[in-house]
Amino acid sequence: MPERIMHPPLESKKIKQPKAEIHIIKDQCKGCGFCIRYCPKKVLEESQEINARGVHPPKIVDESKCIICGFCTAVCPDFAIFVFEKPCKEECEA
Amino acid sequence: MIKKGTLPAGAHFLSGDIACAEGAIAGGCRFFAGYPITPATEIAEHLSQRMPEFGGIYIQMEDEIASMAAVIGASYAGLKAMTATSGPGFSLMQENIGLAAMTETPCVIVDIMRGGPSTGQPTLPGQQDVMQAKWGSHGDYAIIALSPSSVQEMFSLTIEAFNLSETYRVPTLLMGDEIVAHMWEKVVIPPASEIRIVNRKKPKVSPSRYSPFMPDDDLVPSMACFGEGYRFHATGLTHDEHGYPRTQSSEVQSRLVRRLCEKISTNEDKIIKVEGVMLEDADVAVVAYGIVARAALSAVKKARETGIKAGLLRLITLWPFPERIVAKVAKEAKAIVVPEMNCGQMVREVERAAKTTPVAFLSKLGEDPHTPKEIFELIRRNV
Amino acid sequence: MAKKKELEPKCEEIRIGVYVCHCGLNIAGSVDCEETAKFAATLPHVVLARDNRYTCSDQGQEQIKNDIKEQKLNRIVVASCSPRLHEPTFRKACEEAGVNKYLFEMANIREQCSWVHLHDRKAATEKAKDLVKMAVAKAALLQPAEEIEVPIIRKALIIGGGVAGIQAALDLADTGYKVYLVEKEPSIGGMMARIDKTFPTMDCSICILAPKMSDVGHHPNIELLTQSEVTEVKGYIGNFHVKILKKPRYVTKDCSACGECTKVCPIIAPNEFDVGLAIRHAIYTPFAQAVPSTYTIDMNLCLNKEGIIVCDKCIKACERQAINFEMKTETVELEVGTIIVATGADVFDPSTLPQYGYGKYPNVITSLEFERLINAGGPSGGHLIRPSDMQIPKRVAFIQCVGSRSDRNGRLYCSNVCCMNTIKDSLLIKEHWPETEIYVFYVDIRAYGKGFEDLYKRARKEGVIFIRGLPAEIIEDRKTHNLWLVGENTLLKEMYKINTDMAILSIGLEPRKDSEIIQRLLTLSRTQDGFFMEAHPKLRPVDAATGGIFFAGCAEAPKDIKDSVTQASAAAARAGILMAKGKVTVEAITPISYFEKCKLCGLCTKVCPYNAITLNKELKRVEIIEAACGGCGTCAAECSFGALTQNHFTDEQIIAQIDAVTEHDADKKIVAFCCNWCAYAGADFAGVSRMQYPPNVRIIRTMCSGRVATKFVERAFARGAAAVLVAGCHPGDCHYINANYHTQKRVERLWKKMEQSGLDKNRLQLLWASAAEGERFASKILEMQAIVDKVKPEEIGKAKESFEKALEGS
Amino acid sequence: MVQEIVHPLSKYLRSAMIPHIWCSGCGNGVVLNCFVHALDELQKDLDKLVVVSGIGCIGRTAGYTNADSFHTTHGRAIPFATGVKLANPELEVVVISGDGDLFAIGGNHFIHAARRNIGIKVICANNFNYGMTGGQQGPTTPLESLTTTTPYGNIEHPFNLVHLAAASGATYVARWTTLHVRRLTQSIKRMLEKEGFCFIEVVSPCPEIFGRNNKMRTGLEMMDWFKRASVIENFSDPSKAEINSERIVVGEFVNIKRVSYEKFFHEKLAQINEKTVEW
Repeated sequence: MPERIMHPPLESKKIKQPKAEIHIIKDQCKGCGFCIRYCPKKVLEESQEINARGVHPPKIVDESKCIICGFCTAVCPDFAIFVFEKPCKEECEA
Repeated sequence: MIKKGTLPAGAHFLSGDIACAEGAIAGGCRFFAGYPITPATEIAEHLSQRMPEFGGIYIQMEDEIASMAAVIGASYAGLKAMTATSGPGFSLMQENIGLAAMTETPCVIVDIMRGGPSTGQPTLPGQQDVMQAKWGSHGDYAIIALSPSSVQEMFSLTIEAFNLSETYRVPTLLMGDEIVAHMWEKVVIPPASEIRIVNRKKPKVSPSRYSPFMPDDDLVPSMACFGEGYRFHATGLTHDEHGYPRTQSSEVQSRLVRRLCEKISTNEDKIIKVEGVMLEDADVAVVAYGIVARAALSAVKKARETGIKAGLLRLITLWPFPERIVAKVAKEAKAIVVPEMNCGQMVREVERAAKTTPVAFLSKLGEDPHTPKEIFELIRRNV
Repeated sequence: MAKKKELEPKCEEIRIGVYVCHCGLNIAGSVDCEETAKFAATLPHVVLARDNRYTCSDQGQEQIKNDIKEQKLNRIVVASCSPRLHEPTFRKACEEAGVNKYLFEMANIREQCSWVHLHDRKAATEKAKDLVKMAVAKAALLQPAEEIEVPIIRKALIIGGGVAGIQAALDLADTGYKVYLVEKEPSIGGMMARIDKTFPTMDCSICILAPKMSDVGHHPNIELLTQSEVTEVKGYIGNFHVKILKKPRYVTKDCSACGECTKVCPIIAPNEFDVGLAIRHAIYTPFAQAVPSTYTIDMNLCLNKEGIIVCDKCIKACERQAINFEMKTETVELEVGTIIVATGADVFDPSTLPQYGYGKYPNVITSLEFERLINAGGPSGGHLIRPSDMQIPKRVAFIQCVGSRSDRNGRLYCSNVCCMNTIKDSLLIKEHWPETEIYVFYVDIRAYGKGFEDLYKRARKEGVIFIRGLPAEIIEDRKTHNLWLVGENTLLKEMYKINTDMAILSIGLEPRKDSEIIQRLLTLSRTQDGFFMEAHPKLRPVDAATGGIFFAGCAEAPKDIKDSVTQASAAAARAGILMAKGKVTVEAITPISYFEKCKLCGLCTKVCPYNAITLNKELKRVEIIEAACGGCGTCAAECSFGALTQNHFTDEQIIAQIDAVTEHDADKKIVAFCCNWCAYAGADFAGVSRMQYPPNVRIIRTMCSGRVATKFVERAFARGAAAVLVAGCHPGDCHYINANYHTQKRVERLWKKMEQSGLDKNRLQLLWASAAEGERFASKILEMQAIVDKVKPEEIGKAKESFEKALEGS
Repeated sequence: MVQEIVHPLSKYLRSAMIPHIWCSGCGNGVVLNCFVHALDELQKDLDKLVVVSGIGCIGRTAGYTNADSFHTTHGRAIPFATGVKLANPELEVVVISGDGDLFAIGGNHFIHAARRNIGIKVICANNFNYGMTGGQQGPTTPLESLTTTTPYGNIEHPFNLVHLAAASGATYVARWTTLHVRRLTQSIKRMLEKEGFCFIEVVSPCPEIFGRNNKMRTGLEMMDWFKRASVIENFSDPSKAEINSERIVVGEFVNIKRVSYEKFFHEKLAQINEKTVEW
């Protein structure tokens, strides 16, 4: 449709996306960086700390940006990261 | 109409290969994987017809390597499995025979010996693989090897081979030769009820507490099969009792390899079978196995007629070598005579066991096996 | 294609009959028709000249027929209105009397003479004589011709799936023709699907549209191509080859529209269908009644845009396994006989008018946003709430003509639907919330249609307050977000300052931004306001100038639903007529080749816009595909060896016209070459609008300005013409794709030449004027008159010398 | 907090053996991950699953999956699996191994298992070289690639594995890269639902060995190559499914119905029982 959109959606305040709960098993990470590179929302970045295997595991930049697509879980060769959906309150319905 | 089911009890006229195949069925074998090769082919042919009648599997693989691998797989899946071959194929199987030994896989390998080395003499008999049977695969391990000298034994020892392999979780070899394999003669099949069948011992613990390679007192671990819910791992790598690879641990390596050998040596008495004829007062003892033992027997009888105190020790179990028995015979006899269809293989073991007692060796290659006369001459010369 | 009959050239004596029409007083009012007729009688080959009141009337036509029989006439010239109007009429008459229609010629002494020189009877009459003389001169050289027939593919393409496209598609499909309906959006339905109620009957818009939409979806004769755009159109009437780019939906037909995928899709975006007042997901269907109902994935939003499936929530949610990210954009190629353009209109963007604060103040919305708010299926479930606090407003203002009827604030024209739409909207509010105060600020209320006035009256009765005079500005109260509307009530001649909770801008309609693309693809023309131009505003209102193409709905001009549907059915009927005929005749204005003169330079093959000419190296000749030929004549103009000329517009004929013009007083005259579709039509339009301009111009009609060979211009100068005008369609609007680029090249070449030979190049003018730009044409003539007045005799002489070569061969 | 919650897939893995031995950036872990994802999505009964592998890095997979598993000698995974499948057709038998193991030393077994249409499922992680032994040239090494045994560039033409599988009679053939985790998982699910011999090739990064020798030092660089070069062409002609620096043709190439060896065999058994009588 051609017309320009000037008003925010009416429900915009009501819209609640499910909240993510990202778990990183730091010492299992080998630092390949797949999860960081391919996260569609750029939720992760390389941390400064050095883990038991001598690499920089990822750290969470902004958990609220995560949309729980689960790609990090799926692409991690080391089963070192996984995401849950936070059990959410009744009103959080997108 | 094809007849099915086990052969009825009583006398049958069979060839060695067919008797072996029937023995396998009677012994509970339900999986055969092989590859055509003279002079063992008839075993495969016969089983390709008979196995399905018992719901068993016959499959011809792309080569002997695959055949041996499939046999191990089938055994882990819970079936009694066997393959049959001859020299060249036996060589190809060695790597996986090693795997079977390492993973303690119950299975039977029939090697119908022919003239070697390499392609050699496919249609003539030989006894040139007996050392390969013991040492064929790399590394230290133990197997059991039996040597039939009649069609009857091709039947009975095949059953025996399965029983042993199931008892000790070890690959067991039936070292026949071209003659016993192709020879037709009378075989008496006992009633099924009288045939002794041994099955591998099953774990008594729950899957969570099960360790696939944790030995019992007899040094043999109980064996779960795939699909029974034990979810265990097995590998050709050096592994601990859980079956997990331990490639860096010398302790695990020596513990494992020693046990693999000792589970056979410590059970020798239960395993080893020989036949002694007129040994009590024998001055000259003939030690022979396979088809040669039959010529040796008539030679011994002829010697006795001529007044020579001769006796015969027929080795039914080649491996583990009946060392103590041979030693005992050697102690009482003045001389030992060993005829073999090779350049001298088992004779080395005999010499080792005979210690001071002189051992005479008669080698025969190609053509027909030793005649009674030839062996008699040897006995006479060694009185 | 029907074989062209060989016609042996008529070598018998040429007998021309001339008829000068009075057209009541339309012509006779400022042209002495009798004198003109008398003059005509003196011209060579003219055996008979009459003047009569209405030559186009039945008597007029009968007269011609009888004369043909009795006087053995074999050429007919009628001096009356524009050939664009009545040429077909007279041609028919000639045929009926046994004279080949290509032996007929017209002199346009109404649109291009009497109407534009209303107050100079003498000059007008002189001009009329000249025009007749030109026509007679050409007529003497006319040759009979047979038109070839081209079969018509009995399939139609409809561009645009709004209510107009839907109606046209259903009509044609029900008639039994195969229809391809192409729609840009994921669903058909267009603007009507977004409106709540329709005026004046107050039907629920989607309720009456949805059944038609699903009919389209299920019709065996309709192939629906959504998310698709036309990218290429080749060919000609009856035989169009169309390429369509079909974007992938990423959801297969197995989709049951259960909506599970949408629930799990993590991406949220404003739903364009609701003008962003509601949200949608990356995988979505724009609205509940969408056709096709198959969902679609917006790849610009989807996380998997880079070809790697990052998020597979929808795939997992889809029981039917209908989601397929491997779908690719495909090009669909179609062969169709007719095309209906139903591309609709855009709405005006009021954020360009700062005084109303749209986009700045939350409670200023557009009438389109209002439709979504008041719609039960809309984002607020049919509750009119103001965005700032979601409260139901107590006082609502409608502001009319936002973007319409003002050159300063948008468009000059009236958008036609806004008045009634506002009246309808005000009544909807009253229906739900009778207490609401409603103000309508207007310029004029236009309630011209059936049942419109009643609705207007009802609104007034319901207490809607109509105030004449638009607010000068809207001021927002920062705290309450209420709005102050300030302006002058032009009826009471007093200022007003009214406080409301909400203001609704009644936005106008404007041409779609992508109109230019469609225009280029189909070689259409557009009126000044940017909507597509019909072939004739009265008599061919749904035909495009290009054969086989028709208009429906707002693409042609702003209209309401009723008019759109009416026009759609009309367009369908027009297309149906063509396809029912099954064949179309191609005007015999194709090129003829004189092989003996051809030097095989291949220039003609390069300039032909239709690739209708090919060079056959073996046979050492050019070959002409007449069915593909558009008839612009550019090839003939480009051929410098005279090996090519154009039927019915031969070099001889045009030169005869030039010579006729320049025989007397050449040094006072402007010889104008005008293309049939734009410049000549523009000149007609000037006449229709009675624009007055100097009478010294003589127009020679060619189908395309591309036909105007340099030698024509040179000859005009060589014969002492004061000035020459070459006029055609605007670049890009050429009726023959791009033929007029060659016009420009030629004129530029001539200018150079004139400069080199020290001539004033201003004496040769080039004009781009559309059929709607009569004004532009008139003022150009005025401008050139000044040049004509200034040009000195010696300059004329100089031109004669430097171009005398052009006189050879006559 | 974090450590207490266990990975949702941990029940499919032998916790005692994780973390695995594979290098950082190696694709084997991704293959294992996709495999167990597929098991999870299908809710496969682990008691009826047998995972078999041969020798090579990926050969460790058998040990990492929490099912019956066997780690055979080099190249012999398929014949071993054949024995298992025929002995107990109830079992789901999956072979997960490498390109060298399956197609060099084990090549003969592969084509024959496919020809017989034994109902085993084969996943091959193709890393273009022999990783575990230090990066020697193998049956899939691209022309001109550098390996420790092709220091001047490989002059042997590589196998096109999907073409080979299709030509040998596999009923399901697909190729994906370790970046196509969703499609790969989907493919594994399809494969596990099918009858007969199935094959999936997974183009997998080996940054430490193959990558190091070919200017792709990290897993990310190799994954970027996959992303750049991959084109999905489902059911296109597998003989044209090339793999080179510009183009990696991936997709499902074959998905046909063909009666499996074991099914055929049991049909035969029924006939035999009719034709024969007891002694």
